[in-house]
Amino acid sequence: MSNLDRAELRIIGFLCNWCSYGGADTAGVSRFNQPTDLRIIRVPCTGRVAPLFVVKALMSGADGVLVSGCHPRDCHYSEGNFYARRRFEMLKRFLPTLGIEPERFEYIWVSASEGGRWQSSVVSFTERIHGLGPSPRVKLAMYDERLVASAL
Amino acid sequence: MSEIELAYYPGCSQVGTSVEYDMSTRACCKALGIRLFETPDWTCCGATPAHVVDHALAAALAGRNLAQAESVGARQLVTPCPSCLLALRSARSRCQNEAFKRRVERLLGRPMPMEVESRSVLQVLVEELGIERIVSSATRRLEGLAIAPYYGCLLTRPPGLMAFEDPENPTSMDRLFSALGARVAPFSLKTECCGAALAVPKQEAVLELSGRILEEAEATGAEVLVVACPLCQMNLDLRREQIERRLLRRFSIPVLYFTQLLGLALGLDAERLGLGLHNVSALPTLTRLRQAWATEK
Amino acid sequence: MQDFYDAPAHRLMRLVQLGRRAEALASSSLWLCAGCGQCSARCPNELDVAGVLETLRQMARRAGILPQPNVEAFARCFLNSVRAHGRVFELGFLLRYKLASGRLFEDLDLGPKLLKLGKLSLKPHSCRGQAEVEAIFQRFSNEGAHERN
Amino acid sequence: MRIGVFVCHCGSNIAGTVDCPAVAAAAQRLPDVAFAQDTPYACSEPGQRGIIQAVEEFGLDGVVVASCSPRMHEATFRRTMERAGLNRYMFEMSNIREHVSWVSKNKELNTKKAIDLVRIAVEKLRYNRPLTSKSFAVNKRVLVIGAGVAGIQAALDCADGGLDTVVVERSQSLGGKMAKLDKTFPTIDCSVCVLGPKMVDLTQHKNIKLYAMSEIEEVRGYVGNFEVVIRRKAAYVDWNICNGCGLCSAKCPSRKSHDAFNEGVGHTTAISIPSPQAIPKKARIDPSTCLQFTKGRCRHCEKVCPVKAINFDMQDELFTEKVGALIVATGFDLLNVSQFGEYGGGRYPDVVTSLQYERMLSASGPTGGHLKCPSDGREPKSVVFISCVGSRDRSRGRPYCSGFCCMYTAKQAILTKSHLPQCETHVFYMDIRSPGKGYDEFVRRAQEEFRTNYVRGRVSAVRPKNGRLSVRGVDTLLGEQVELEADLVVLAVGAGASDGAKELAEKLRISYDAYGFYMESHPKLKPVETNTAGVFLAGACQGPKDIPSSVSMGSAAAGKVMALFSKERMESDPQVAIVNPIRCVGCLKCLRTCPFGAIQEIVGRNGEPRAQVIESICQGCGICSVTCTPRAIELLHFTDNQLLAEVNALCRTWIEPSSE
Repeated sequence: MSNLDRAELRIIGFLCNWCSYGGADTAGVSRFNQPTDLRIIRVPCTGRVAPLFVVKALMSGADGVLVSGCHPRDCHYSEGNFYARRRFEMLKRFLPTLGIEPERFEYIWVSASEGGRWQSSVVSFTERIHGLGPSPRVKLAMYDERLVASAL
Repeated sequence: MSEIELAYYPGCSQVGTSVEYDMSTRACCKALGIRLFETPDWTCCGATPAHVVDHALAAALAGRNLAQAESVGARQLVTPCPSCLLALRSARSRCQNEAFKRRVERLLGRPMPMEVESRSVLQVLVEELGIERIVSSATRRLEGLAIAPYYGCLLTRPPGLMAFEDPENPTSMDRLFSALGARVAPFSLKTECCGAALAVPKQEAVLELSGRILEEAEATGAEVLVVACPLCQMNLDLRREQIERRLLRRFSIPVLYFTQLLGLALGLDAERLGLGLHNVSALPTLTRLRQAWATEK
Repeated sequence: MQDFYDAPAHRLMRLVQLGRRAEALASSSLWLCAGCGQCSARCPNELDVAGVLETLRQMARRAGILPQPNVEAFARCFLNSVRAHGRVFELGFLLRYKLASGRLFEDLDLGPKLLKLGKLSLKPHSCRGQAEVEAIFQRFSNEGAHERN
Repeated sequence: MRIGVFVCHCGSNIAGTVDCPAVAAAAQRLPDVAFAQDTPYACSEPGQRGIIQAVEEFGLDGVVVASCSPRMHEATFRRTMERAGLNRYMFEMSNIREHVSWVSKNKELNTKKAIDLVRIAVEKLRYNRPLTSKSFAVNKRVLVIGAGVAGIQAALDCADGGLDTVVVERSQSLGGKMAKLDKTFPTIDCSVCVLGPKMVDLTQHKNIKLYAMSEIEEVRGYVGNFEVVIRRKAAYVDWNICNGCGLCSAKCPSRKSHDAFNEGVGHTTAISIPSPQAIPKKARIDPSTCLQFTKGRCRHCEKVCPVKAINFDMQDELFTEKVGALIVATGFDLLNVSQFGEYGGGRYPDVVTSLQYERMLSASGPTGGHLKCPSDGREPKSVVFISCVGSRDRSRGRPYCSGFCCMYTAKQAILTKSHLPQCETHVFYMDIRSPGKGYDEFVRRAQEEFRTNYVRGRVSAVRPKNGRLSVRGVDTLLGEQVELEADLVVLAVGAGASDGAKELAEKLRISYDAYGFYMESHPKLKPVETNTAGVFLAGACQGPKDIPSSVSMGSAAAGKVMALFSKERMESDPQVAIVNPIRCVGCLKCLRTCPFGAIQEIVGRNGEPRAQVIESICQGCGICSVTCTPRAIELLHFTDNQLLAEVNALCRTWIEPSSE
């Protein structure tokens, strides 16, 4: 991992408490080395992640947003990740309208046992964002946040 | 029913020591409505010796033939020889690595065709046509003929590369010939090695391994050993007397290519199938079959 | 084939793990592997044993370590024949191999049989692709020359 | 607000790769932070005392601890908060160990990351509000799924503890895998003699209700108040009447049924009782082979049944049980043997699985305990055991050790010798795994006293040869290939999750690993809990286990249930959704999306429809909150404002330096 010789980028992760947050813990317990760019925010379920949060992050200067939850059919709340999947698919199509490259956003499924999978997901997503480079500086005033919120 | 068209790569053996494999393959395909057009100006695939020297050299020698097939618009290449098949498939698979591919292309002097898929004749017959259709084209039954199907090492291995059948227990020939009326002996050395190309430099090893296969085949009561590989056929048939001298015993079982036996069921002439071209003649065994067909009529 | 090996496959894997290069490359087992791939298919650790042996064989050849010179000679004669004719000329390369290996009297029984069956052609198959094959070999030896410089 | 921040070193676990004093110093400058300090071990008694003292001394009303994962110690620190007289939801945790110090060695970047994580915790905490739990009544009944030895133990312990216990078993008889074993290691006790009395106790216990031949159809509700729908499959025999006399089976003309109890060694009749020791000892009809079902004529059993228990029109029945907790003890299954073509698994009759071999050794088995080759009934002169068949095998996607195979293989070798002293026994092994009381001594006995030839190496192929089997392999200690002749080959097939384990997990909303084994809540400290409150694990459903471990885990799960039920009422998690009735427009999208039915429709002040959350049912997922267009539903403790505060905290630090 070559994070020594390059500037960190700004990546936010929304992880569900039951599977992916545990998966990231498992990766830690197993000492699976990862790039340091990612900052994790804990949520109960990917179904709690409003597309607004993702847009807000990307428009406020984040270079990438990664959402991770339980595998389909394995949601702690039965079907939260199904709702999430539908919302995020829509969101991906909507991002270009806001002038945001859709590649800056990704959602994945990682279970609490999959430390290795979490590591490789972090590595590849971080690589992807470094490939895209820092996001173009957005003039926040250009957007009316409430307008965006209501569109979502 | 539309004809199946495939580029055909015979491989060097098929114009030399195993000419009957080539003859019977062409005859069967024709009878089954598969049009084979020969890859123009094909050359040696590099075989095992190229792999002794260098992987990129091997891939370039094999890749040239893929490129030749592609130049006439082929997407599918079929070869009777498992050794050639391995060379062709592993060339393409190794070229998934970009650096390796660039080196191969430098040697080859042209782009490596990544879209041309190669398969064995056996695989095309059972997967593309299907056993049912083959049986419906048959004009004769191989009723009662006891056969031991011998697949050899390379038709199914390495499993990830060949992607054909259960590597431990392939059954395509078993299924094909039992559907055609033959009695398939429970032959347990289906995928053991015959010694392959070591026959020349390390003869004694090959004689031991091939001898074991003959022993087992005869022990199962099979009348014919059916093979799909020119190297296997040569070791088991042409080296028969050498094996007998080494193991101090005699074997009588003839070794036929599966296409020869299939050809008989399709009603093709023994001559077109090269049935007289073996060291250990299969004719006595086949005479019995022929008599059975005669009495039927 | 393991009956003929001087070192079993698992010992060779261990030598590779320990980096004991000279011992691994000197093993004649490398040259007696027929490449059937059973070891790779069986290995519970998913080692491509046959692939490792193949690579070791190439390394040994480059280093000039040839404990089974006949196997190497066989490969060399075979490829020379391919280089000269585009396809392998069976009779020609076997004769050359016999001269190279000195095993003049082996397999003498096979020739007459093949001739009788009309399977051994006395002259090479001509093939227009030969020039291209020759070019591949040429570029390959140039590559080697660059490496040496 | 006055916030205190505590940055834990966790010895060198965190401090080794994070500059903890620098993190504390940076925290000191964050808004509302009145106190910040680094501490060697925040979770230790002095560490917690330090937090309480700081709360008192500096008048703190919120605390952030930057240490390990909240999945590890959030509960610990919430208790500390209460001891300090604060509401336990006025607390946030930054995970700077699992997510920072353990996944990168770059101290500079780690420190920067840790500061960011503390920053977002502080920003979130500024929006936290004290929350109080409500309490609800607990239904003190427990349901045990699976009646193998782990489930039996769990059920008996719960029932002895006075709990009303429901046991659901998928197969016709209790006992699971242990009931199929002939003897057990390392004592060579008769397996069913040990287990049988427990099985009897279970059926006769006044607190236990048993559903055999039944499966879980649906699970609703939550800890303390589950509702479980059970499907009892039609046996076509009225078990209230059947007396287990076995006349039906003796007269049944269809003798081609798969004998599940005997692992397919031999066949059984279409109407059958699995074994003489079966409990409950009741007959059932296999409709796939019964002539009455397949051909429409027979009814022999109906004629001979002395108590008229046969009922061809029987249907599956559904039952609902209300319980407060569940114990999952669904065990394991052997991997499918036919995938091991190199050993001829499923292809050659004299190649058998270890469990089939147990049945062949057992006096109650199909051969009456006489060791015979299935192919022709001859006595074997040589038996070869192959261990690690599908265990520790990455090429089969099974890298794990099944744990008990080394031991039962040694046991089977010993039993073979006691059945047939002249029979040769050989074991091919990779390593011998025998950690356990008396275990390694037992393996030694197999080798020395019972003269079993242990060969260290793998087998490459098993094939028929001259009417026997030839086993070719390598002896890695000799460095030679070996070829042995055998009459029987016994494959120590690895353990996989029980059939249907994943589907059941999805019904229970518990996690499973890549192989279908259920995930415990914490590998060290919560081995029988799951991530779903009120659902506990026992036995090999969590991973391969031998009998003593399964029994211990059964008792442990029962203990957990009893501790849970020791209170009359349970506290609910206050992290629930609430509806702001002023914003709610009554579209009721939330009602349709809630997976738990926790939202009901009420009538607003002017007769208009409004949504309302039933707090005791809400599980706090927050799906409704995102669904709500007018943003009238908030999930407490994870409100939009709290989550956006975290996002903003991160983005602000990124934007501000460059905008100067």
